Amino acid sequence: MGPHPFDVIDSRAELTLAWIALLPFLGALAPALAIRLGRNACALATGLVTATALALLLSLAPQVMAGQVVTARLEWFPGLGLNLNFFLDALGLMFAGMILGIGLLVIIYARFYLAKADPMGRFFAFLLLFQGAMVGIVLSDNILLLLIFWELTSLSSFLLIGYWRHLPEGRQGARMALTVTGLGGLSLIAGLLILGQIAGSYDLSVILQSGEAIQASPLYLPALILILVGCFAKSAQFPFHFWLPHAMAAPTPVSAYLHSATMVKAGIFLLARLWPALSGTEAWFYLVGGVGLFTMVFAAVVALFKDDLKGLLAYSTISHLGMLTFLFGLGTPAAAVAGVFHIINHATFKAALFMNAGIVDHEAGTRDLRKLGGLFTLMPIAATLAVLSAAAMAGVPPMNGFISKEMMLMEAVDTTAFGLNWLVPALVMIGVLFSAAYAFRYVVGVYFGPKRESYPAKPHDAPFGMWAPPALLVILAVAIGLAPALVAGPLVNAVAAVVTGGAASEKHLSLWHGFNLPLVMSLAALVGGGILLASHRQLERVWLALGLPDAKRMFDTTTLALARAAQRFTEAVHNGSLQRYMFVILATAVIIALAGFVSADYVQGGRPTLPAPGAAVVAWVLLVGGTTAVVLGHRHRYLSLIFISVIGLVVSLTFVFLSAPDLALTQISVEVVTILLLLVALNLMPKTSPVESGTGRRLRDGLLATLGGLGMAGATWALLRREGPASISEFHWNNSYSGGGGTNVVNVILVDFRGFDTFGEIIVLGIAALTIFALLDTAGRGASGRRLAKWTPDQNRSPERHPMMLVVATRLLLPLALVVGFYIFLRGHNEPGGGFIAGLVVSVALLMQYMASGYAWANRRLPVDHHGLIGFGVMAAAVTGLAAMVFGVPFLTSAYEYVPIPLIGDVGLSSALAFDIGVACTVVGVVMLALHHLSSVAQRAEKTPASDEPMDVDPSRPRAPAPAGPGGEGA
Amino acid sequence: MIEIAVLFTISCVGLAMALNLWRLAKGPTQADRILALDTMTINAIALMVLMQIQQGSAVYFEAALLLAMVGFVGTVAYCKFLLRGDIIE
Amino acid sequence: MSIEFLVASGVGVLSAAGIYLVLRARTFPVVLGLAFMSYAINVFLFASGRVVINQPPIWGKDVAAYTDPLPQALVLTAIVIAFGMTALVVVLALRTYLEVGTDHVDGLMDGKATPEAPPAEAPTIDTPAAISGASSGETRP
Amino acid sequence: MIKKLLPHPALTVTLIVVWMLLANQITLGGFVLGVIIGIILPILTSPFWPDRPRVRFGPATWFYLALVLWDIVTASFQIALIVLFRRSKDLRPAWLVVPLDVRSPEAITMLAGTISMTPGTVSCDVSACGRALLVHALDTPDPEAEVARIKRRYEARLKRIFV
Amino acid sequence: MSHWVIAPVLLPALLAPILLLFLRKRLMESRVVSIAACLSLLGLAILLMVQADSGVTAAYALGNWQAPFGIIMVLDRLSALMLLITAILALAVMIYAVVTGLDRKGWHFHPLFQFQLLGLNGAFLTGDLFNLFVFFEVLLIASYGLMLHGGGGARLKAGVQYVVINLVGSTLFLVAVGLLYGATGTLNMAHMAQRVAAAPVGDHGLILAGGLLMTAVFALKAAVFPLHFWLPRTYVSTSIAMAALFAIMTKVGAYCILRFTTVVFGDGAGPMAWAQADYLLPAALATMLVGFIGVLGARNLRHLAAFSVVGSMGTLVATIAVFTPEATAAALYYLPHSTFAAAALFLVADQIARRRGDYGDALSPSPIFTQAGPLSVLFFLTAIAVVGLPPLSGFPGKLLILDAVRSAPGGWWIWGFILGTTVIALLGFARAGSTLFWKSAATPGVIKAAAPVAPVTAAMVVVGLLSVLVALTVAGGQISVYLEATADQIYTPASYIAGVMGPG
Amino acid sequence: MDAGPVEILISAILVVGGFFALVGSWGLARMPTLMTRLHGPTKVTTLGVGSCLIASMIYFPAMQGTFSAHELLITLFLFLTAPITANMIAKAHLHRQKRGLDAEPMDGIADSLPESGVGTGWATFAGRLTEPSDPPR
Ligand code: NA
Ligand code: NA
Repeated sequence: MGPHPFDVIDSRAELTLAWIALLPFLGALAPALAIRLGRNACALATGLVTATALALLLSLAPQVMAGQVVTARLEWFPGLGLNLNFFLDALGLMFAGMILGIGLLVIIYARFYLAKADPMGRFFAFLLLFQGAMVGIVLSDNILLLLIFWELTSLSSFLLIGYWRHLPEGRQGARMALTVTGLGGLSLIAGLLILGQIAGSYDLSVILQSGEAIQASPLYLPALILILVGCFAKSAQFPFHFWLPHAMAAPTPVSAYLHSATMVKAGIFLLARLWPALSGTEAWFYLVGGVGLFTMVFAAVVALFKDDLKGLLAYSTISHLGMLTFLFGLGTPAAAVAGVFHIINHATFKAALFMNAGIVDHEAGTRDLRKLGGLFTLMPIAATLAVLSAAAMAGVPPMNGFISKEMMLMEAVDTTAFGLNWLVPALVMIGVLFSAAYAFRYVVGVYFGPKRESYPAKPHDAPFGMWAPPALLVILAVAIGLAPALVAGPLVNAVAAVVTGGAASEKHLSLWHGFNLPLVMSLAALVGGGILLASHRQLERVWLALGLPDAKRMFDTTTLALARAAQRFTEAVHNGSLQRYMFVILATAVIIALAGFVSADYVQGGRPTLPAPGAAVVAWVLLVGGTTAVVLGHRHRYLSLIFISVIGLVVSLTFVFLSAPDLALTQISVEVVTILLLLVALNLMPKTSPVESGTGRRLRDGLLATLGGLGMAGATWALLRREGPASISEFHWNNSYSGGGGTNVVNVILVDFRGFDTFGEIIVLGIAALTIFALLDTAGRGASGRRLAKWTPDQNRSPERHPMMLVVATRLLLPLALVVGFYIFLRGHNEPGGGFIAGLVVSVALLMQYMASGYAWANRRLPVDHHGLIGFGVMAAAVTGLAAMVFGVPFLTSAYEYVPIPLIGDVGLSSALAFDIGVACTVVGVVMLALHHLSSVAQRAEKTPASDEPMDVDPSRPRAPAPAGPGGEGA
Repeated sequence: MIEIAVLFTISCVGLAMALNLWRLAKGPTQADRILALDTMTINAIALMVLMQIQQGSAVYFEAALLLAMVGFVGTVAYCKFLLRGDIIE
Repeated sequence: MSIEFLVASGVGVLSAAGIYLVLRARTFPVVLGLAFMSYAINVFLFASGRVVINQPPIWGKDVAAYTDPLPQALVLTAIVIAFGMTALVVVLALRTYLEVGTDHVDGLMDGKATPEAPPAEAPTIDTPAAISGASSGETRP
Repeated sequence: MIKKLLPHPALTVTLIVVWMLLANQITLGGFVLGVIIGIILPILTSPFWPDRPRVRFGPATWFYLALVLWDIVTASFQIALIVLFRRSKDLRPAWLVVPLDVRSPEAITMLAGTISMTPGTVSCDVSACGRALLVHALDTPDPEAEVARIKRRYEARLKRIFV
Repeated sequence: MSHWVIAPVLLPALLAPILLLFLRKRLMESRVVSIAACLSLLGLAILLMVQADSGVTAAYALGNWQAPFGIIMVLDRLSALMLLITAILALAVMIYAVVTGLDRKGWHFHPLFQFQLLGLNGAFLTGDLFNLFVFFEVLLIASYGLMLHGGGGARLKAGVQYVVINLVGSTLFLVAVGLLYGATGTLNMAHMAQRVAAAPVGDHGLILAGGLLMTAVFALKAAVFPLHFWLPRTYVSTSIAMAALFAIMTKVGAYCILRFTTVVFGDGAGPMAWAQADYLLPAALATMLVGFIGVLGARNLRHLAAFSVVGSMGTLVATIAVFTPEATAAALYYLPHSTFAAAALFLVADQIARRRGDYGDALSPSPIFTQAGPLSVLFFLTAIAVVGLPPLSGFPGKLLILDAVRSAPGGWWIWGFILGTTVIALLGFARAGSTLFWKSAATPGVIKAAAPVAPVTAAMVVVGLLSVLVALTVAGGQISVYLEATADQIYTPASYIAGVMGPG
Repeated sequence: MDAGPVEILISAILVVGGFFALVGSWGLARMPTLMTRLHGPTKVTTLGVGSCLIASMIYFPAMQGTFSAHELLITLFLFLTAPITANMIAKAHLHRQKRGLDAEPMDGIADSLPESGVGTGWATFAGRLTEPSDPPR
């Protein structure tokens, strides 16, 4: 037998199984759609879905009961080992049957329970989603798949608990349930993944066969603990139990379904499912058995003091889940059988009791025991059902609860823990005592005693639809009690065989086991329970005096504290301070780079140094001096700009000195345009910066700056002192003329070898211009517009806008500068120069006009659409590149030819030239657009009409009376 | 001989630039600073030309030419800022 | 003193100034800091091709030695991009100043008040809470 | 037609010369390109230079330029001497007001430029009506004489160039 | 050489100027062209994906200059995958922007959007480190424009921070490039790998400093702690639809970390191999924590979404930082998932905020708003996806990661952090959802000043994104096969190097 | 080392140029007021640079055999712009002194600046002429 011990029986069974798993999910749409046809149709559709699934399940029952396993497999994530593998064995059959069967009853019940105002379609859709998830859990043969369904039950139960959105208890309960079960789910994920790792497969069928390997693994204990946390959280075991009572804010059908019969049993199911692989160790015994036992006793005690019917039932459920956990924790096959049997029993009587509580709530208008009592005569049917199901819960013979309790006691008395043979039986005794007591309290408190004068509502028996489902369950409980071997025997035995991996021998279930210690204990519990109930009032006083911590408040306090802490932490860390962010980022960069440097070997290179001439030292002094001046005087912004120019100058000189003429040209021309931009912006901004950083911060920043500066200096030094491997630029040098048609290798690299960079670079410029435009175009509106309207110059100004001598000079300079620009453009391919610099030179030439003669005057004479220029530039570059593709060579492949033109001679025409035109156009467009819009913002601030005259003083001009000097204050 | 002359001149210009820096830092008026910067730019042009003579290579003229042009524009802009605030109006 | 030392220390000084200035609280010095970083990085990138004197990257049949042209091309691209970015950031700083009325990098008035910082109150765990936080341009008319 | 094609003939010539200087070599091709530039650029830039003054290119012009060049050289020596050897407190700086007879902005600019480049004087401002020039003299014992010298030596000659 | 490789860059490069030149003032035409462009990019991405699935690394030599001398665009499974993710997201966001009229809120939305795509696609395709810088700048500057689109004080303030931080990032990028070029003499990543492998030991210090700094820059884009600071305020302050588009921006960083490290600092790098992992893993774990704590402490939906992006980046980068094929395959599954989930979350948040009028997206109860029901479903599904719960792709995504990293060094840490932060995220989302939808149902009053919104189409975009997640889940097996092949290709850098540099 | 006449010429021009450049900046550094400082750079420095350019213009054809005329252009440019620069700086200075900003009383701008004597103030303080002082020609 391969890794999968279960053979596929037949394809029809496989298909049926797949349909069972799928149907509730697909069916979830049915109520959502059918609600348009009315509430009955909605319920009917839902019921039909569930009934169909149940029928399909039952059709497979005979095979399964015969010991066969039905499987269905579909690959999903084969690489991960997450596949849609389903299998149906007796355990699955029992649970699936319970889920679908009780589901059907709950649907019927809910049809009558839900009020007209409640959106029923949503309710049933959620319910079916839940049902599907639950069925998925019990049918999964893949633990990853199981995890998916597991989490889905948490999610769908979240929706169901919070179904009544207007109730704060519902919201809180839902969130609490989701949090706790979600937490457990994640723990389970970890545990199951580890389990899969140990077993080498995520398929349950494989895992179940690897029990020995699993228990021998060092990872067994962590896996076990993680899995148990998942199971305990889901099955409301201490200390994760507290969510369950608060989940009772859900509509009662949900409580009956999820919180007694099905979802809370998922943890128990998994304990049972993994029993063969995990149980039998000491850790298992103490962890599972211990937690189960404690939960059972503790919850039973609490249940007695709950006045809310559903609260009482919730703690009772916790207690019974504890009992189940305890049974599986004992690790003996007999205990496992008892556990399996009690699962069925508990489902029958507890679901019935929840429905009963719902009926009481529905009809009497309250679930508070202190306001109830004496309803027996008013609601005889409900009372009868309650008496019977409570009897089962208390373990009164001949109800089914009695039998499973006997079996449990039988196992308990044989159990020794911590070397003490009385400890477990004694604790169990307390548990059953209180179980009996709260069961009695439920019945007596609601139905017996004196009739009250008034109830919140006028109680009478519920409609048939509401009492029939619990009645059916009660009948089942009675039938099992009377003829356990007949009604439940085969199923229990089959399931037990699966759970114990065949270790459990066929066990004959019977009501009467003879007169023995467990029977004595059981009877004593019933009597004691009666006594406890009788002395309830006194006990309650003691209980209240104990003042046990309120789990809800603890949870709320914790989550609120967590959320507050999260908020405080987040806002303390992300305080919005760029200075902090920048410091952290820069410090990280410096540290990371240094860490990289010191963590690998470094050998100082042997490249000889070049002696520095005096002029270089002077330049260095200028650089350091200028930099120091800016750093020290950065608060005075205008001065800083002047000093920045010194640095730009030195950098340009450096490039000249170090044989980089193109860089020098670019640096020089970019510098001035940048300064112009900064000056235009500075006009509208504060001229000084206030002192804001304390000495500490300045010291800190200075330290980082020093460290970063040293790092950069060190890196530069290290690079300059080594030869390094041959650069790829050798190729560029050798092929510049022959392959790129130019002798200025830098330019050929720019427009040819790495023309794509340049293409991207002009796009960056273009986008910058677009963004600048978008920013400035709206500057006249809103807060900014108001601020501009109120703006007054913050410095004294001369009234003269356009000095005559300047205007005259720039008129002469314009054509000269344009010639220079054209020249620089043309020679770029062979000598220093090129499109970018040419574009800047032309821009500067034009800007001179703008500065001298005024923005409006100059702009009228240069009606160029800057957007168009940018768009054209980018397009021209792109089209040049594309042209190559027409000839089947890659984008941007260049071509050049020396074309003889009459009179002019051989002219080198290169496609790179066309590309460079694109570059130049973009540059001009960008610079002009940016300054154009910046200056128009300034004009808006000035609020004076633009001057029509290019110069203020012009003695040759026929003078017309003109308005007073703009915005100026005459001397 | 030319080498020595060039070296001498470079030293003179370098010294001149250092003096410019001194004036730039000292001020006291803004106009002084602009003037110092402008002078420094012109000295830088001289330095570039001298470097070319020293290196015997004529590829740096455009840099000098451009520096002359933008130096002027920059100085005008700085002055205009003092005069009007708005340099392009 | 070697040229290498001058270049390396120059890069260091420029970088340090850049780092110090971008850590200031007003947009204008931050822009200056970015400019310094740009200078530093341009020289540094250029230096990654080593430094040579009087060997311009102009190809000629008889020219054997040259300055590494590739870093120069990279620096050119970097200068151009930095230019576009500087223009943008200057305009953005101005525009923000006009809109917000302060040129503090965090948009703080006088470096003190926190017009945008959320009020210090508990998060909403089923307790009513004030509306806080920024709102997008579209949702507010 | 000619005027349209050659709005600024002097400029055209200048541009051709500048182009040739830039191109660094005298070739026919370069010259043709220079001519093309010299024709196209003035047309393109003519909107930026309206009301162009008429300039007479004659011996007077050339003489004036030579004179100025000579003055610049001598001025530089004068200033150098002052800078090097005159104590600050012995300086006799003065403000001069030069009343102007020339009217065209170009001529005034030319005059002001000349004044700035020549011994001991820097032109600082014009009057709002453009009829007087404010000049600063570094060291002058007799401001009146200095003004007269300026008017005689430069303005008178300029008046003949700008007609 | 197939020209298709360059098409994802060229198409937006041509359309953007056309939109700018001819359609600047024509909204309808712009929209048609833009959406058509997004559709074409989607088609192209699929075509390239099919092409890449042959397993051959295709190189496109721009300007016909062969590697390493010219710039090379490289198409392999990984880059094709990134192109596809970008195209899908772009289409969704573009449609959303059009139906909500976001493109009318300011200038140049459509050209900027195309430029943004150009930058993204270029970054995913290029095989050259400096060209990557250029494309980074393109995508960043376009993102500045888009981030600021629509204006407003808060956006501008946040914009200043975003721009300044990224400018510093760009500077650091160049420092790293300079170090690497200076030490290896090349810019082509494949060639650099060869040079690094052959580098003398004495060069290692510089190479590693450059390599780590480079990675730090990528980590800055990927919003890895402590370099993530720029993200929350940026995403909170921009228009929500743009925040949705920016879900891909962080992935660029993650992609670059993966690409750069595996090619240049892979096994061939000798003692320097995988040095990145030592720093990335703890940083990524901290990122997860900071991100999801932010989710829990969020005051409004956008904070929630922004911090969930940070958290998911932590998850993603932690997985990448394991640097094994299995883990990378898992990361590559989680990558599109987290991208689309985050985008969907932002878009849902937008629709909720619009309908809540003055209440905006604050996580405080408001009176019930229109379409709260359908929106609650969308929110619930999106939350499930982001938190990583079944049945959407986040769950298998996390399972894949947990399964893949377990045997790696530090794997248990990743386990702990992923599981732990999932709880935190779960708490945060449960809180948010119940406040927005359940509590609002119980709050009296009426909403004032609700912004107009196209209900059906806008919601359909979210539905579309969720369908992609469903498809990721349903077809997870087949997708995983592609991703495993992708991871194998990534961890066979020899194939990349041979594809770029030619055989031998 | 024998030096030909051309070399001597070049060297001499260079030395003169260096001298002027230094003196110009020295003047800038030592003169007492801005107006007096303005003279050095405007004339002397410009001439110093001009000398270097001329030296270069002789050097390249004579020593390197390459013709270079750019120097002439640069010189032209400098001579064209220097007076304008001086004018603008002077105007800025006048303006600021008259307004009492970074006051330097030795220049006498605040109190003893002469009137233009033609009926209008200086342009820096008066701006555009508001009224015609004589009928248009
Ligand atoms: Na060039
Ligand atoms: Na090419």
